Amino acid sequence: MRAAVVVFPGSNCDHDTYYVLNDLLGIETDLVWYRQTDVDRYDLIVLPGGFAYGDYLRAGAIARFAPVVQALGEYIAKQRGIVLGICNGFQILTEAGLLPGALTKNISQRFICKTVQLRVENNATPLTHLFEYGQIINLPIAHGEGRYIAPAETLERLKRNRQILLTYHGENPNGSVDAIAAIMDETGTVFGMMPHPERNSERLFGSGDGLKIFQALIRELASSEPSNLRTF
Amino acid sequence: MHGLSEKEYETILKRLGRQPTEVELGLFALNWSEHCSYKSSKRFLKLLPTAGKRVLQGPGENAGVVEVANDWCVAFKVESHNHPSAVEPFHGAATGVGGIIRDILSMGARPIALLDSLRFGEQSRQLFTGVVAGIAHYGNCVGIPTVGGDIYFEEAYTDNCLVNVMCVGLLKRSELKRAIAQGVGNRILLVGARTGRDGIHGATFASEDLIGETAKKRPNVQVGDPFTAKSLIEATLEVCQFPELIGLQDLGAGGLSTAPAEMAARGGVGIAIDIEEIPLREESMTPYEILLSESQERMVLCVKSGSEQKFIRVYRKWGLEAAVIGEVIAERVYRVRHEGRTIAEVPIELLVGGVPEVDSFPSPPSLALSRPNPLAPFPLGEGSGERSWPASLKKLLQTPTIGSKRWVWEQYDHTVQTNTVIGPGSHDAAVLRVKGERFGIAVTMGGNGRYCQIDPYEGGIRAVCEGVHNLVSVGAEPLGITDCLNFANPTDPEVLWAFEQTIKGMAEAARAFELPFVSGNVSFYNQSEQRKIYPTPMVGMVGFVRDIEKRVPMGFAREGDRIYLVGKLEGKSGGSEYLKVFYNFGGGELEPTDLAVERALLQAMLALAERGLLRSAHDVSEGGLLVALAEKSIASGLGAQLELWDLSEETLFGEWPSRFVVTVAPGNEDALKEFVEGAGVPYRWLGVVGGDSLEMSGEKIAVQELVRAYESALRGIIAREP
Amino acid sequence: MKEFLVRVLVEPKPDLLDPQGQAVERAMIELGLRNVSQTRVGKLITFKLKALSAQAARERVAEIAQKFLANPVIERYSIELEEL
Amino acid sequence: MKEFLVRVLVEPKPDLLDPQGQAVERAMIELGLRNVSQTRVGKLITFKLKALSAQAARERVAEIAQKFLANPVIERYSIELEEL
Ligand SMILES: Nc1ncnc2c1ncn2[C@@H]1O[C@H](COP(=O)(O)OP(=O)(O)O)[C@@H](O)[C@H]1O
Ligand SMILES: [Mg+2]
Repeated sequence: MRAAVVVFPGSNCDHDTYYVLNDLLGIETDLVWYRQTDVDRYDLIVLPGGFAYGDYLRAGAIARFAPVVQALGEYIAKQRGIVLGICNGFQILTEAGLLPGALTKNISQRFICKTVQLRVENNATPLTHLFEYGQIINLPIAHGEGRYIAPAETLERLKRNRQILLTYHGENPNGSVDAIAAIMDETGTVFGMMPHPERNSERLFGSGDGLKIFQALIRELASSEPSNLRTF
Repeated sequence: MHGLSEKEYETILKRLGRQPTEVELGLFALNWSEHCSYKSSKRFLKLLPTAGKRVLQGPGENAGVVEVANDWCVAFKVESHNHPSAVEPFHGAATGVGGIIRDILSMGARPIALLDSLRFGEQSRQLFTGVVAGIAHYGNCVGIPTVGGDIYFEEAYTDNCLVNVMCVGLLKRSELKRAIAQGVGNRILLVGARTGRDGIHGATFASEDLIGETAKKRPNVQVGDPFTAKSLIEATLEVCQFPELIGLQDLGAGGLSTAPAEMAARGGVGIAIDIEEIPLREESMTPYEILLSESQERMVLCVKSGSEQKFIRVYRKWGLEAAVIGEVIAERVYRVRHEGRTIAEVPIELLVGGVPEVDSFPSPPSLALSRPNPLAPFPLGEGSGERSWPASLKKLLQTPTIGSKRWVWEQYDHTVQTNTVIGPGSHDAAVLRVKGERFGIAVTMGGNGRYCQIDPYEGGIRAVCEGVHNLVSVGAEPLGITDCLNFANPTDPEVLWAFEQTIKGMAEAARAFELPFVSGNVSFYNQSEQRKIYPTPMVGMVGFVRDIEKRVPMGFAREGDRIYLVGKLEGKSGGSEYLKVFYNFGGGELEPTDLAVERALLQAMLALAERGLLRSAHDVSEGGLLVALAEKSIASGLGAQLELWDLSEETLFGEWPSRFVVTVAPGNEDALKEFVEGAGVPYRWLGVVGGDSLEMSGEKIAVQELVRAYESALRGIIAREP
Repeated sequence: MKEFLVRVLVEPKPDLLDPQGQAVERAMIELGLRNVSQTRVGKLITFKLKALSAQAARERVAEIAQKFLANPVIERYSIELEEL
Repeated sequence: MKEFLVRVLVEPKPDLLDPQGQAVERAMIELGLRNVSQTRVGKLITFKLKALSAQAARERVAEIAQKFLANPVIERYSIELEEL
């Protein structure tokens, strides 16, 4: 199994994510420069957190045109593997239209960094199958533009297909509609989440719920022929 | 003219033996500005101890470096951005962050943490929120966690806020770089952002009082670009691996008129640059403007001739500018050429460090001073007794200076890089792990100006001790100091006196702990027509946590743990927050610090932590004993039954040095006593951890209520919309 | 080639909540600007563009605004041209 | 009372660095919009305002723009009124 962590100018969680996959979980992982387009050799592609292109104009608005993101279209179309966007990565995926909706300025208009509680809304997915349905988990967030919004019909679809994976529990830190914190696409191979699993993957930093998310993806990939991933 | 004094101009004429050109005058104006030359402070800074067995790089480079363990070293320094922040809080603070990051980068270190110490007036909402937003904007985007600092609200800072930022970097011993140019024929590269008309004369601006004219003749506000800065960090760390890299230096205040000259001075060589090679942001900039520009996110590199392309390629890959703008020459001059013509040529020795030192004499304040008289009596009595301790405690917790700064640090990304084991909010110092190592690094920064206003010498001592206390509280051994000295106009003999006294105090304390000052910064002219700031030394410190698992928490750990005060129960409590809040009195007499006791305390506390005997520890500082206890409750949600007989306000809320509140597990009382007695330090049983409220002498207050008070402290300032 | 001063005005879609606009409106009212309503905060992107005709310029700007300057999910835009 | 549609256009001052403008310009060029220059990204604030006269409206808006909507140290603004 081989994983890629994409590096855009301005990415700043690339090394953190690489450390969890490569050093903690022992997955063969490459840091992949944003200009690279041959991504087929990877079973897992992570778009890490940070401020690609400074988040100028809108978070993800410039990065979405990067060659590597363009290449993702085909990668997803042929169900080659799993794509995970964390925080800024999530923003890039929505801007690119690879995930529905948009991530806008926090309702407070301020950046917010804290650990939040999340509720597992669907545990039958590659990202969440190590959690119980309805389980409350803890993960850090750190973003200024994490308020998820989408047209009513999109929200309907997300609910119908159970594409909403995590919601903020108790406090809704950024004002996301329906407290949405993580979603996936129809194919069940593209995932976006605002919380940072890589920041809670060691005992030093708390529950370790973050590590479970990476472990879930890896087991999923190991157990299923990457070419025909279970979809949900 | 150009902010040069008569005497300085004379010196230039004499040493140059001719009239300087306009451009040369510009060069002198910047290199000889207080900000860049330290002409008023040098002779006093010499008093600070700088040697130590762990010191790899002391003052004189862009940052200091100390060795930690297993070849790992930390580079750290603090820098002020007071005047720019007073003019434009958001960008002023943001570029302050950017500047200090590049100082750390210049040492070849990866920046791993930021801290900021801020001082505002009691009503300065816009400055406060603007500065915080600016720090968040820049720090969050460059991906360096902001893990600590402190904030005071005090009238003295109303017209002249203080924004001091400290950056800490990590490097291996072998990766250490210097800001040096050497080897005739080697190339000088300018990398990063393009050069524009930013902040021209910023350094001279920082070297005058912030009054009428100065306030008006603002340089163009410098706008920071954290995105470019992030790319600059990554690209620069990449080229730091190239053996052809000889030296590098950030462009700070002074821009191209100072940086190359400083590098040449260190290398004992000269440098010639060609103006037309410099990538510009706007055409039609004059050579004068180009040299004096303070555009951000730029660095100068000296590289082996022939290897230029290798370096340029890396910066281009990161979307940055990189151009060969000059070369190292044998003649020890800074030569500036424009289209083949030499438009400036000044001896390096004259330009760098050639400025005549200012020798005005410090003199102690006359008794006629309106400032709080150090000998004023402690006005106890009036009001005392009327208030029950829970009410007083709540009121203190609600003051912005003591209360929670959550609203601030939750806007800072303090967990990026996944090393933050102890972040902001609930501890005396932050603790970072080093991936793959057992040890950790503790960092802290702060300083109490009111103490220095009353007694700069004692205040200087306390500034250093406070840093030591903060590190020791988390179980860290102090390794080295960086400092930022914020003062008013140094041509005022009383200001200079306070400056000297503060440094003497800091030096005295540092010697007692055998701690070196490895870097720092001086910021003068912090005053307006109405007000001078308090003499305010900010002390930043780095500490060594031998085993990260043995770090000590601040909050109460378990029900039943025994609570002790280590240190004196009584003392003089001038300068305390209590006097300020309840008597609106900023004076009083300071209890002198006994450095022998401090030394012993340090040893005892470290030994206790080392043996895992401390269930929790917290130093007693602003707000005194009861506030320290309350903070331990707030941090943990656990209450305590306290047994104090003397309930005088002075005992409960007074501030004097050398005190910790610690807890130990039942059964470990004797072990504690042994170490503390052995150190010859007084100590006292305070009570037992337990319940959900603080109880004492029949009165109590719920921890929840303490939390509510504590967390509401900043509301008054923030709520003052807009 | 003619040169144009281009202004692209980007606004949150009318049917969407605009928290920033609300915050600004509250502040304006506090500052004494009564009788203010429906405040929206958007972006103003200005630049110079060389093109053969206003027509051509407008088309090319529309294309870039469509796919880049505005996010159709949440924003709408308008274009203003001024020949220099 | 008349009602006006007010537009306040806020831009970074010409001499100051506009990193956002730079990044946006680079992206536009990469996306094929050649011949573009001097890109600046600013704010667009729109709202409805009731006032006795256009004159009065303009004055009050100017005051609020001055002290709140724009930061005179780094930004300049212009006001557009349209009677409804
Ligand atoms: N108060 C101080 N204590 C110790 N060292 C200091 C102090 N002030 C300045 N220095 C040292 O003097 C040198 C010049 O400082 P500074 O001009 O702030 O550097 P830079 O231009 O890189 O910001 C640095 O090596 C700095 O560490
Ligand atoms: Mg420097």
